[in-house]
Amino acid sequence: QNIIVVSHGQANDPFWSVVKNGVDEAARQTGADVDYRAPETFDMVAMSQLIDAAVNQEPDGLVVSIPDADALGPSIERAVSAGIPVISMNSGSDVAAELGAELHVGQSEFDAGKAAGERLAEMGGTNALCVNQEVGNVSLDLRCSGFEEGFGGAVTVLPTSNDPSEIESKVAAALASDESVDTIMALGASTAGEPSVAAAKNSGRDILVASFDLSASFLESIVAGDAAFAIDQQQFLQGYLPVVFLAMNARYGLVPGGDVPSGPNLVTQEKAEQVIDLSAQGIR
Amino acid sequence: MTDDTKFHHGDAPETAPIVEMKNIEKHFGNIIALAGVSFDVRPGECHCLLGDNGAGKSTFIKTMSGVHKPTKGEIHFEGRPMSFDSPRDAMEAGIATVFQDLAMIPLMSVTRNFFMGREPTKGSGPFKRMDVDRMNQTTMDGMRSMGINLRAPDQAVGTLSGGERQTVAIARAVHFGAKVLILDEPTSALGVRQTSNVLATIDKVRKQGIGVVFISHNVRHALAVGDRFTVLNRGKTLGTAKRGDISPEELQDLMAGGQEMAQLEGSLGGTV
Amino acid sequence: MTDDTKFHHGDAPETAPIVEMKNIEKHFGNIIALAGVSFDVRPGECHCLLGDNGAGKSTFIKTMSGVHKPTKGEIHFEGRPMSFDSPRDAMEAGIATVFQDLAMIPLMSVTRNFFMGREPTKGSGPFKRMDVDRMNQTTMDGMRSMGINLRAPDQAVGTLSGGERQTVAIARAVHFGAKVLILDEPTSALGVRQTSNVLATIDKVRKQGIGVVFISHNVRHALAVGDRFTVLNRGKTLGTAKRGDISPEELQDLMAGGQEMAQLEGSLGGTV
Amino acid sequence: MTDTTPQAVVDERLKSESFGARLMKRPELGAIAGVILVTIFFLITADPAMFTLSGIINFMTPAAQLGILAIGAAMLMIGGEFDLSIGSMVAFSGLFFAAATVTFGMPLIVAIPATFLFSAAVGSLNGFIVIRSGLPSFIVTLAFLFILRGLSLVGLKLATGGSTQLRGVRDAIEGDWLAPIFSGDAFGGMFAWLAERGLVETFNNGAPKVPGLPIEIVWFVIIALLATWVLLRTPAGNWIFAAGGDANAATNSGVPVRRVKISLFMVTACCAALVAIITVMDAGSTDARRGFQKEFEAIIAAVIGGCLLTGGYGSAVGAFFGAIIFGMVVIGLTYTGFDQDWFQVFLGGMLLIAVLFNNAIRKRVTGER
Amino acid sequence: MTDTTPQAVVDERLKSESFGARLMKRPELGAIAGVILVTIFFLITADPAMFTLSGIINFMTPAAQLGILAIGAAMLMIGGEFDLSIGSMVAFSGLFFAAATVTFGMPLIVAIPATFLFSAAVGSLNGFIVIRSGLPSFIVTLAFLFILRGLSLVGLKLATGGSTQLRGVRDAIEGDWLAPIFSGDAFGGMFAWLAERGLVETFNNGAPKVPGLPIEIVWFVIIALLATWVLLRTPAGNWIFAAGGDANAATNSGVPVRRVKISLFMVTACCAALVAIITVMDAGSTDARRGFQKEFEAIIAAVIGGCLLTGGYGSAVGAFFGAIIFGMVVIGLTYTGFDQDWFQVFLGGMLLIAVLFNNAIRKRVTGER
Ligand SMILES: Nc1ncnc2c1ncn2[C@@H]1O[C@H](COP(=O)(O)OP(=O)(O)OP(=O)(O)O)[C@@H](O)[C@H]1O
Ligand SMILES: Nc1ncnc2c1ncn2[C@@H]1O[C@H](COP(=O)(O)OP(=O)(O)OP(=O)(O)O)[C@@H](O)[C@H]1O
Ligand SMILES: [Mg+2]
Ligand SMILES: [Mg+2]
Repeated sequence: QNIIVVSHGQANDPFWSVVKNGVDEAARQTGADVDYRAPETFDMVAMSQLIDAAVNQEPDGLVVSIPDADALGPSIERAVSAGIPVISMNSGSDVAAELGAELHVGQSEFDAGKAAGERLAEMGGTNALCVNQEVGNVSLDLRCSGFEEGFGGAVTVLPTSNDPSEIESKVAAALASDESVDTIMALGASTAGEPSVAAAKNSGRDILVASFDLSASFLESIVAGDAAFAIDQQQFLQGYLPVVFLAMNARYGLVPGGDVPSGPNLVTQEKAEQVIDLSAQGIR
Repeated sequence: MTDDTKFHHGDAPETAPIVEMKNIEKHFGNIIALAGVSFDVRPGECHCLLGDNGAGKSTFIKTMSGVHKPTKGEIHFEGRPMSFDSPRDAMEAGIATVFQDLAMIPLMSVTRNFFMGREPTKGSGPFKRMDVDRMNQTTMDGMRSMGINLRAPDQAVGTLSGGERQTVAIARAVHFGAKVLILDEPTSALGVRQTSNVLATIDKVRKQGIGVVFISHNVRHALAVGDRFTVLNRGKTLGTAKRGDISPEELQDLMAGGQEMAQLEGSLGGTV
Repeated sequence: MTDDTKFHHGDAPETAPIVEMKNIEKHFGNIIALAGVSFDVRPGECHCLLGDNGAGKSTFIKTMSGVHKPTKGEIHFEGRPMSFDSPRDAMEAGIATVFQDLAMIPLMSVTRNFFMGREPTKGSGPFKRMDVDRMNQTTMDGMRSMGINLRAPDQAVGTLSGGERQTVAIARAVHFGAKVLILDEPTSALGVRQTSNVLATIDKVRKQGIGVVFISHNVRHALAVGDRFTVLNRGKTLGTAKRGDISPEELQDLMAGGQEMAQLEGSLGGTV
Repeated sequence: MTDTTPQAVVDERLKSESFGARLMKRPELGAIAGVILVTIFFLITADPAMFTLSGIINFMTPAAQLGILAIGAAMLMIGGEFDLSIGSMVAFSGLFFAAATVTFGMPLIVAIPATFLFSAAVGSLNGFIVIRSGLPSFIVTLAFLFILRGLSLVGLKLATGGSTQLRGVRDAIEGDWLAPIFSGDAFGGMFAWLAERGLVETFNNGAPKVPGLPIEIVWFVIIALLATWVLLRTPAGNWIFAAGGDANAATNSGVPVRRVKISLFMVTACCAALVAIITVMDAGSTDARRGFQKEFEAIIAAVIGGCLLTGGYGSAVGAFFGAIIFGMVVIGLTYTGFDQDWFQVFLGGMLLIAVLFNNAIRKRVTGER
Repeated sequence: MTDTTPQAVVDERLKSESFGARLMKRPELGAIAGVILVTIFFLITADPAMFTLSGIINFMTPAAQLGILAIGAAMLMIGGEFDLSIGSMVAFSGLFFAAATVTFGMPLIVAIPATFLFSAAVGSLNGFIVIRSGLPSFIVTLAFLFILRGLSLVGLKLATGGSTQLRGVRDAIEGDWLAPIFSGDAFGGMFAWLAERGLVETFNNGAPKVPGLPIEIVWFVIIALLATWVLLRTPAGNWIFAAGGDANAATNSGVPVRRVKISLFMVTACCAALVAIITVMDAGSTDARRGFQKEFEAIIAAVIGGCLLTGGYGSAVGAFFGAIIFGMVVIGLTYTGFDQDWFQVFLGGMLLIAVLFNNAIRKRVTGER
């Protein structure tokens, strides 16, 4: 079988590389011929063109993420009308059915953010930074606004680049200029999370640091108590399951009857130790 | 003016000057290139501007053709005070210039350089376009009349020889020179035949009532076509003489700023 | 060779030539710039290369100084066949050139341009550095000996006047010319005093046993310093004459490619 | 004397030149060799679906969107300047347009001219600062890259009340008579007719795979032709080459260099606005990342197409083919079996090979060096 | 005659020039005005913490990392070429270095020279292709931007078995005697001593807030001085200016232009490798996105510092200050009370104002136009 995955995350993005590992694993296990495609930046127009390109090849199944239903809708509908089974993953749970997708595997970024926010508020956070390494990337923006809603307290979005030393400096600057900040929410563990931990440590204050996604170093910080927790969507499953489902569908006509939530899953001090190795291999 | 010059001042104008420049000064940062120069051109005359290297001749004619704004001084054009904001203004007033650096674009073709800024068009409305055939024809003719046979009008100027390039600039200025034609060392890179053509051309346009400003280091060329001679030295005028009032040797002496010249064997006559 | 030339061929060499070029051809795409030119320079002579605009003089000397590779033909340097890969090779062999376009960097200072590619250093090991004072001094002296008083050695070349810039190029070549000095129209932008200095300099270096190749459109300059005269026309040699075997008028006629020149009034004597 | 006929029509100093050589000398055609090379590569490696009608249209669509920007960028580069703000301009004028239609409910006949006017104003501001300050356009337009991108974010949050995505454009322009000129597919009737007759592939359900020619492709071709006409056949074109070749010499020869450059900045901004309008209408939404790095890609396409970064040389047709090469390589990988991890290696390698090949062919044919 | 003393020392054609004017004419010092302006701006608007010792070190650290790249980029730009691959080069040589230490367990004395050698080889490949093909370096190094970035990803996955982050560098180099030269803080003893005497702010527990001077700042200063020495005082510097000013004229005057340019590509690549080594050792890990867009920021810093994109003009000290301006503006906003959504608007605006101010001051002081 031939299955194509089109997502909005680049192959070198730590989060999406795990998704892709899931895809590859599923391809290996099912023996299906799977291609993973993504635009070079968060670019909905380019993504819709990639979906079109995929549809032209008339695959046996299509996996897409849907961060912008307006922009991607027509392309997905075209796939559906061409008779290609579509499964959506990661983002787009609210619109997947409407657009004709079989089901959705994933977790809403907004909900994950909200869960994290609630947890940090519980842990005593009152004034938070949301470190966003790619402002304008809708899924990251959603994480932040979900967090804002769940957290309840004051939240400042700190826009940064992808550069760890710049992030560390900026976080340090933000901590220095506002003494009341006691919480940091990073939107990516390896890019934003690790430097945030370092900056928090250097500030000499007691600061709650949490992050989306996992990275081995960040998990070590959790183990060491320098960071509170990481939010894991188990995105490996977001890549793995849809491919397996579509392969099953193509082979036997089997498909699950409802959406599959892949997260959220808070990785705290107790659990962190076990996942470090998996994370270092790009599975979590 | 210094006292020991042998110069006679030019007579009072017979006709009103087209361009009159009074006490022009030009400073570049802390460098004083012109320290008060006065000069005028009348219709139908060839006024030679002479002087040693670095005397300020090019800087002076650049203020006349709108490239530089003078730091001090007045410019009158046809009697009215005038200040050109750009070379385009000066051109539209009828001043055409051959600059010493030629002002050509090496990557562009001969024809495109020739008409740069003043392209003839045909058609109208949205179909108005350059009249390429006429442009090519005019260019080839203009070059031929200066003694250069171009291989093709679309050769890039950057691949022309030094003299060919200079000829393009001269032919262009002659073509567009309406009232005043300024030539900054036009013959420096030209062969003997082309030089004699250019000197003949100067004579021809002067007869049509155009005022010519001619800069040269060659005394013999200057004397061959000039009606008046103004000598600059270190940013100042040494004075103006009329044709016939000054001998080649005197003129050459003034152009050298009065300094001694190396003694040469060989067939150089009185002048270099 | 055409038959009606009045040229006498140069005599057999008294000394062996430093550079000898045989049947050089050079094509640029479909343009034939040189169609077989032979030429040589001997120590202590000034060999003039003359010809109309676009005849191929500059292209020819560029093949001699390593800028162009000839499409066909042989180059012998001090008797051995030689092919220069870059101007640097030619320079290291002792050939210094003043190119017609001068090969200067406008944004750099006079001194830096003067020594570009061959900077004198002082100190050693990691402390080896340019000897800036000596460089400045040499530059100012070199310029002064050509008759130009620079304001300062760190003025950018781009802000010099045309003649000043040309003088820098000449002074540079004279300073570094070890065996052969090639001058492509060196006096075109120079004032009378500077010109006479350059001609005197040519005479001086020739006496030191350096071979000089001198390109000019000025018959009088060529005759003043030249020992032999080679005339090019449309990419071919018309022949070589020795000094004294040819009159100025004949030479000028050949330089114009034999074509008629415009008739001029004024004080031009037999030559333009 | 050999030469006694100065008016001679045949010049003995010219070798005869092959037709190919004459063609390849034009900067317009330099990029063709690259297009052919890339096409051959994909014919061998890619799924045959790539070169069906729908496949071609599929890679031509991004190529056309990029190409419209690239042609603007190429003209500006020929005129000797850069505009790094076009990518952000796409986002910003997209926001402007979306807000005009959705938030203020303007009809297209008002919203579209307003968007163009507005973009042209920003473009002329760019140009004005460059001209007046004499600073390199790189740094000035870079500042606008950040400013416009930032304003898009702020504006979006304002227009949507906190989100970075503004949606609902498709509903807002529903039924507007101007919409078909800027969105959707042209010649839809023709394609349906062709599909009926089996001349266009159909999906299993009988719908034509290609509903029509995406409108951006039509715009792309029109703009390429127009730009070529302007560059090669009008005085303005001559001024653009002159201004880029040597601004000083051009001014001294009477070219109104300032006016030319400011106009070029406005044209480039309008190209960005056009792409913004087309993509916003097609996507039905806009977000803060639209057009991200498009300035970069546009310059890449222009350079592949033979434009010199130093100005004064290049062509619109070159940028046209440059955009097609880039579009083909980017989308082409989808049709091949290569792993996505290798995408960038592949993209870089293809670009390098395409331009090296271009160059080698041109030198070969024209006999340079 | 007025002039009878040709050897006259005082030339009547020169006006006297103020000291300030002479200073400002140097491209090195042009960017100082911008630094002062930006400093004043933040002194007024930002939290005073920004200009404490720890605050200054905080913004100088990214500025230094950027600055090392910017000085390399500036030298290359002066030499008339671009290198768009330095950002990717940071990622790639970071990977090389991390793999050498972690995967192959090499000691630093082997790993560091190997990394430099390797980067220089890639740089010279860049240069070689540019020189041999005659293509613009923009397009060639752009291809390497993609290729190296892609290879970093592939290499990382290979080295880690699937992750995009390679870690464990800190453990691998633990105790290596070369480590303090490339990581951590210099002059730690001095700072502790100063803290004891209350000259450096301390935390409540008495530890100095600033443990030392981050090593990249030391490198930054050393490299800036070295580059300035080379550019202004050595023949090589003269050749760089000549090669960039007019490659043709330089070749004709005997400058070995090809050799100069290839060496510059190697130097730039080595600067990238140095940044990679420092950041990888500091962070203890490397990932596929390291150095993303750093090529761009390096060029920005060089241009702010007065380098011309067309080559032949600029200075290392200018790039030094350019990097500081850029670093200060990027980090500075965090210290102010502005809404962070406005970050990019602010960044663009500050850059524009800084360069406009630079320019205005310079023109003013030197009396140009
Ligand atoms: N832009 C500038 N900046 C600084 N100095 C300048 C500038 N332009 C000209 N100068 C100086 O002004 C003086 C006069 O230059 P100008 O070009 O007018 O001389 P010229 O009389 O034309 O000489 P030539 O016969 O050599 O062409 C020169 O000494 C030159 O160095
Ligand atoms: N790179 C090039 N490409 C194409 N044609 C060229 C190139 N260089 C020179 N030519 C042509 O070759 C011919 C000879 O040029 P060259 O510069 O050698 O002439 P020249 O004898 O030096 O003339 P002048 O006295 O005007 O300097 C010219 O007709 C010119 O157009
Ligand atoms: Mg002059
Ligand atoms: Mg010549």
